[in-house]
Amino acid sequence: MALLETKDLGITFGGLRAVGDFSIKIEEQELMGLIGPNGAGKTTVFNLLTGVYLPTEGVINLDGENIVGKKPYEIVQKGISRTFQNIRLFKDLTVIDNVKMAFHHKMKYSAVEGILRLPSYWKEEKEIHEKALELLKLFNMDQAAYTTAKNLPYGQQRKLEIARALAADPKLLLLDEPAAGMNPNETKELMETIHFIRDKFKIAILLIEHDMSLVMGICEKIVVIDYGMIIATGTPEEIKKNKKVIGAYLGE
Amino acid sequence: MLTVNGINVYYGAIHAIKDVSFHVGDGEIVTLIGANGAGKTTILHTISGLLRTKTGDIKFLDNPINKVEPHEILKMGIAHVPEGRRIFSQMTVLENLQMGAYTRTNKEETNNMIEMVFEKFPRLKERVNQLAGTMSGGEQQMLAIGRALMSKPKLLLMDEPSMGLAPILVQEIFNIIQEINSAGTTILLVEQNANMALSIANRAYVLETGKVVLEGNAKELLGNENVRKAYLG
Amino acid sequence: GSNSQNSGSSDVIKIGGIAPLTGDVAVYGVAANNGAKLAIEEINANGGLLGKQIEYVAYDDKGDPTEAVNAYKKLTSNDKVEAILGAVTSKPTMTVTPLAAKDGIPMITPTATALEVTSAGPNIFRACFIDPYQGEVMAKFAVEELKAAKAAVIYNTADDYSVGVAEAFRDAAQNFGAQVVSFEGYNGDDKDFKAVLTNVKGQSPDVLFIPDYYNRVGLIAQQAKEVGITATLLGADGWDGVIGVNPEAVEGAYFCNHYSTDDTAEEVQNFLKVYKEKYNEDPVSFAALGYDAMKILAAAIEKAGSTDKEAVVKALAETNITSVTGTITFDENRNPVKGVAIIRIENGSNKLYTKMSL
Amino acid sequence: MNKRLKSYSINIGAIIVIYALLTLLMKTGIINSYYEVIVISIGINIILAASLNLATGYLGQLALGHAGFMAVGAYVSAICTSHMNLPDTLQLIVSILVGGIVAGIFGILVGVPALRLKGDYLAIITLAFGEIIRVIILNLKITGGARGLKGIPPLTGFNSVFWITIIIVAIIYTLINSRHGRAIISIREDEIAAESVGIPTTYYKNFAFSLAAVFAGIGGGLYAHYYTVLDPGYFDFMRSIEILIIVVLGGMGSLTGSIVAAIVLTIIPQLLIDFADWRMLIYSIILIIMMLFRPEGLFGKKEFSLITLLKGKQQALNTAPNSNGRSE
Amino acid sequence: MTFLQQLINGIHVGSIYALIALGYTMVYGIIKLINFAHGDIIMMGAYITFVSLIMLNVPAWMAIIIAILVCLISGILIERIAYKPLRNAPRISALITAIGVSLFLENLFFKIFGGNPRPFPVLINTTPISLGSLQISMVTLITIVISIFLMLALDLFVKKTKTGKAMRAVSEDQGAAQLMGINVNTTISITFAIGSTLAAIGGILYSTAYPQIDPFMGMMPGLKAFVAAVLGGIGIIPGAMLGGFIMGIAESFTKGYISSQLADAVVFGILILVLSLKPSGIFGKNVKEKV
Ligand SMILES: Nc1ncnc2c1ncn2[C@@H]1O[C@H](COP(=O)(O)OP(=O)(O)OP(=O)(O)O)[C@@H](O)[C@H]1O
Ligand SMILES: Nc1ncnc2c1ncn2[C@@H]1O[C@H](COP(=O)(O)OP(=O)(O)OP(=O)(O)O)[C@@H](O)[C@H]1O
Ligand SMILES: [Mg+2]
Ligand SMILES: [Mg+2]
Repeated sequence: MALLETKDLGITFGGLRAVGDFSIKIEEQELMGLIGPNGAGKTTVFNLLTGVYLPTEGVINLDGENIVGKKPYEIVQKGISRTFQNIRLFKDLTVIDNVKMAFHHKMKYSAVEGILRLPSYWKEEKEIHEKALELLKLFNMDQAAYTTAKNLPYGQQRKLEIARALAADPKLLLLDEPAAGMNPNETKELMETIHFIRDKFKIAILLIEHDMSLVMGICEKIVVIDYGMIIATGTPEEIKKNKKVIGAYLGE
Repeated sequence: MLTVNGINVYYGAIHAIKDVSFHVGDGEIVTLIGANGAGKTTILHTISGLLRTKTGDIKFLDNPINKVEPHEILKMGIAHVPEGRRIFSQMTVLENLQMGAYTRTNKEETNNMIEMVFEKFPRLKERVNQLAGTMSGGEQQMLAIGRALMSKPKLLLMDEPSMGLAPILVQEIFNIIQEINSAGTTILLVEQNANMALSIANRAYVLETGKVVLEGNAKELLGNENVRKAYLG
Repeated sequence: GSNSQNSGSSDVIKIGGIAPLTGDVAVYGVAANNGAKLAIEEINANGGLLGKQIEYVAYDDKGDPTEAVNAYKKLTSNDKVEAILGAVTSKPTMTVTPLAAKDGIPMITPTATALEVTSAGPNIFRACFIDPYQGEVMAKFAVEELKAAKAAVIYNTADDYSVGVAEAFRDAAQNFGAQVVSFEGYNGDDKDFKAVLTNVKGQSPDVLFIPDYYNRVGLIAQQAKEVGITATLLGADGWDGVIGVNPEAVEGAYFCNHYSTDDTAEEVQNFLKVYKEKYNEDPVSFAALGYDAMKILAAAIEKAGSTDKEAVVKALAETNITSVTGTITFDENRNPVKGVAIIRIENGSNKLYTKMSL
Repeated sequence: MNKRLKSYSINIGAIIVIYALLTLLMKTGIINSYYEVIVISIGINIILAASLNLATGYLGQLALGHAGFMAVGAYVSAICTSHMNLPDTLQLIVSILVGGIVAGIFGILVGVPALRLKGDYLAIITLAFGEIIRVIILNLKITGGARGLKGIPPLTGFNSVFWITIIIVAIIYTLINSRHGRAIISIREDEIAAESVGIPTTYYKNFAFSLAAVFAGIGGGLYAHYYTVLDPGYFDFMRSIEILIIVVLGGMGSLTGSIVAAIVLTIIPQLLIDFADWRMLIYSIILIIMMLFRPEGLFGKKEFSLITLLKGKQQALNTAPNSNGRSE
Repeated sequence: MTFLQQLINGIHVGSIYALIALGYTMVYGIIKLINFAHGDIIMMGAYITFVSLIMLNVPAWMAIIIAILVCLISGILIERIAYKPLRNAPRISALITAIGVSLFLENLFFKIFGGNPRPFPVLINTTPISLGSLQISMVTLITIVISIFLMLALDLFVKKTKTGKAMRAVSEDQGAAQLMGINVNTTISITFAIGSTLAAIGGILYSTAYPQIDPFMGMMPGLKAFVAAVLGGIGIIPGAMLGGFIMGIAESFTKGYISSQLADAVVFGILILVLSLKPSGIFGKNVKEKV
């Protein structure tokens, strides 16, 4: 069974059918790309998968369970986490606190235990503190653990957002234009990081990106949409040659 | 046309721009490249008056502008496509374009400009009455550029216009930039996509942590080994 | 108070005041305070009390019970006053009375009319009538003098003074044989009473009783005219001052008061004159009561011959003086026994119509 | 472990020293009964401000109806006392707890519809609820209507106010520095991002909001049993504003800020009392000037910490949601 | 008949709320500040008219113009002194200074004129027009007509004129607005000027209807008008108008048919109901943030 399967997923805004007949399958540990022209509906797909928008049609099965209608936080707890096209960090909190937020649903101690500072509080807090530092280390950000998030350079903010999404312990990670605003060198570094994450955490990744060097460089499979509809699916090699994709998206 | 001479800019205690000098000649495309946080956006904001210099001066057409209010600077002929687009999300596409022509009094001319923008970006014409905030990232970027063109600037500042655009559009945006330029508008371009930027620019400045570290002919820099390593991948 | 000094010397007698000097009931507090200050000036000018000058320290309570406690404690702990004059409105007064009862300090409120005010302890007195008394007197007046068969009452639900007087009037009017056709409340911070008045008009009463303070009464009377009410308007002591606000609207109305300005008694005329000279405005009943309360207190201290608490309280209980609001003695509940003046508003001024008691 | 112990002992030590000092000063009469009233008002204001800070500073929801919850707590606890007859201290504790719980129930009733709204809409709907609560109190028999309640036994004293204030502030502090507090703060920072990392935002919004109502109710209970008279007019919109001013002036999201601001703003009007009718004019000018000079409040989002102060570090100010003691 | 009478009463109060709400909405629209001092501008308008008429003995039209000018200038000054320095501060700080300004104005007038209410001179002949047993006063008619006229004018102004559009642009993004060549300071000043003018007119009409003025008179109508603005959808001009009328009529009917004490509760209850069903008010656009 595929990790995630959508069937005829769609949403209409007013009269505009932003996404329609959207059916894909993502296998465990798969690295898939979602590309398409601006306004094609890529971010909208992410918003549907994470429960931000309620689809007007279709099903989303995660591990065989339909998650349509679930709240965003419930979907995170079920194993899909994401980053945003426009970075949404907790800007005024420290880097490490940003990461700790995402451990929330994995922790157990109750409000009363927290207030009374029972051993369970100390134990779990210590654990997640170490875990958060470890995670930051993977991204080479442990030095900046106590900097306020908004003071980070843009590229680091993107990385922090990925780290935070990972901390939620997903099975499927959705990345919305992770390389936007990065120069080619930084993009290269990011590619390595994404690969590394997939292998280390053994998770599937679905990413949206307009930087073809990144998409073609790391995705095993690519889905192309235009006007909300899938126009092509295939390996990077196939997509590169697809006439429709070239006409609508890649250009000459 | 624009001369920036030894400016220093601070965010509170943070010294973001250190003694930066450069100039942009009439009819040129000049590009600023540099890593994240190098200070490119800060420089553009300073030119258009949203930020103030501590020391140094900026001259536009031989008039000092570093003490002039931003709205006056626009009237002098500098338009700005800001980073992150900053379109008016509660207004429609059309209203956004009209705002771009705020200082203009001639209605007909405004309408002509709007037609011209629609020609360049047909997607905007399709969505003329959509609230700008609900448009996709790329659509918003087109709107931001279109809006800046509405004031018919002499100098156009562009902050990462290709960010988040589909490859086919990136190509197109760069074509449009060249078009705008050959129609007589001088352009100061900030880009992460250094390859593209250098290939259409006349000259370029490389910025590192608030300082100009390299400058020269764009084509030469494109061939420069250090630049290749650091910015072109 | 603006006139407090940090002298612990014993050549002055310190008297404390609590009154709303700021906030939305400041009008009443300032008037009462002015009256008290005027009395003190007179006493001091005539050689003071027991050969000493009176020093008056007044603090603002904003009409807020919490602030009244602060003021009380400051007066008793920091300023160590010998007696207290205040507070002005009922609720702050009742917050302070249990404390005063415990301390046994002589206390007289010029204007707090709520029934329970003086029940806190034998050292608490007041210079004004109590709410029920006024309501009953006006009911008697309406039925017996004006021969009213149908009475309507509207009152301010947010103000216990208004509620208390209104309820007493309603009950008494029924006892005297009138029919109360309408008994409706309105909100304290309203400016528009037309809705209520429109309903009252529908009942075509002979008299409309409005026990509230003059500033609101001005508005209500105006709007009563606008909706076409022709009933005779009646009011209570809170009305004193209404002719300064909206004389036309209340022309021909009656209200009860502690005194009448056309009383020819020397005390009254002198008070009117001096007050006007000093404050450049006509005194309202709050000012008169503030003045009288101070006079009562001073007389008691004089009589006691010292500022000893118990002696002063005892002297207060035996009060018998004649001042602006009449000849005052206290009953066993330490409420004043004095006549009520019924005032009629004629040609924009207050005319003594009759004197009444139950 | 050692560090933890040390920090606890320093804080507890400081509290005991303050308590002993205040008690001593009262016994010797240096703090006379006037100053004692001020100390008690400060305590009650701290409770109200700290609880509002939970809703407004930490949760980030501007609430303008806090006085409504205080009123519920005050009336309910006063009525409770009049229907029971326990030993004084126990009676007080039971009454204010009942008051607090009922206020908390009102918090949920108000929170469920109100917290679906954002920003100023939330502010205005809480204002509306606050006013409705007041109108209801004004129209009930059991609350005495416009006449209010009188003769409530004076059970509140310095000891009860002191210790309850300490307990409430400590609860809020430890809560904020736990995963639940982080969840509350995440909502302030970015609600959408909070949901996207798995935080049930609706639950935490209601949780924080009704807990704030519980504490406000307890504050109200203490108030009722100190002043012994309740006046519905007291719990109006301006009272909510007064509490909000304390929170903002102290710094939204700073408990120590709320404490300091409660002290300052309780004392200033008392100092101004000698200026009679100039008093409010001066107060308003002070308020404007303070905000113009410190728009983020006295403490911003920082906490003042004794430990760092004692260690003589330069930064005695410690970022709040950070349980592990380091700061930027 | 009572019904119609109550309705007319409601529309009268409602149109005053609406007029005041317009000013609130405009100021809120542009700097997202609940301008608590707005209610006190009403009071100022009334007092200045009073002073000009009684103490300076000028004719009524001149008194009104003086009042409007004084309020307009005060509005601009208040923004410059108390709000402008806080433009980049947390919004709630500006809210607190607004409260400070409100307290300041109230107590300033208290200090100058005392707390005693003053009779407001008759500006409009108050003999009511009778239609059967129905009474409509001139004041009511004039108030309604002026309010509706001003609302329409204002709506056109904001929608059609450049300055109006500039206001909307400034309200969204001051930086971007500057890049369009908009003078942000001027635009904000114009907004305050308009808002204060409306408040001054509102104050005069209010005092004509309830001819008694005191330093705290602005608080209640200010609060109610703000609620009206929110009810209709804050920032939206016809919304403020509709909200004002709904509040006025609801108030009048509750007082007339249920109970005066409950009028506030009903009004606020309607607000809660509307916001529960439509979180951004009746005319409010329910814009979800796009992520
Ligand atoms: N809430 C909404 N209301 C109305 N239209 C919307 C809404 N959200 C998205 N849209 C429209 O749906 C279409 C798809 O938007 P989406 O953001 O998914 O594009 P995208 O593929 O992510 O584009 P880009 O690459 O530019 O980010 C766009 O035309 C957009 O205007
Ligand atoms: N509002 C601000 N407050 C404080 N520091 C800032 C602010 N904005 C930018 N900075 C800092 O100033 C420096 C220059 O930032 P700037 O945004 O100009 O860089 P940039 O070259 O445009 O980067 P990017 O490629 O990420 O857009 C950075 O170190 C940044 O952290
Ligand atoms: Mg997108
Ligand atoms: Mg930049």
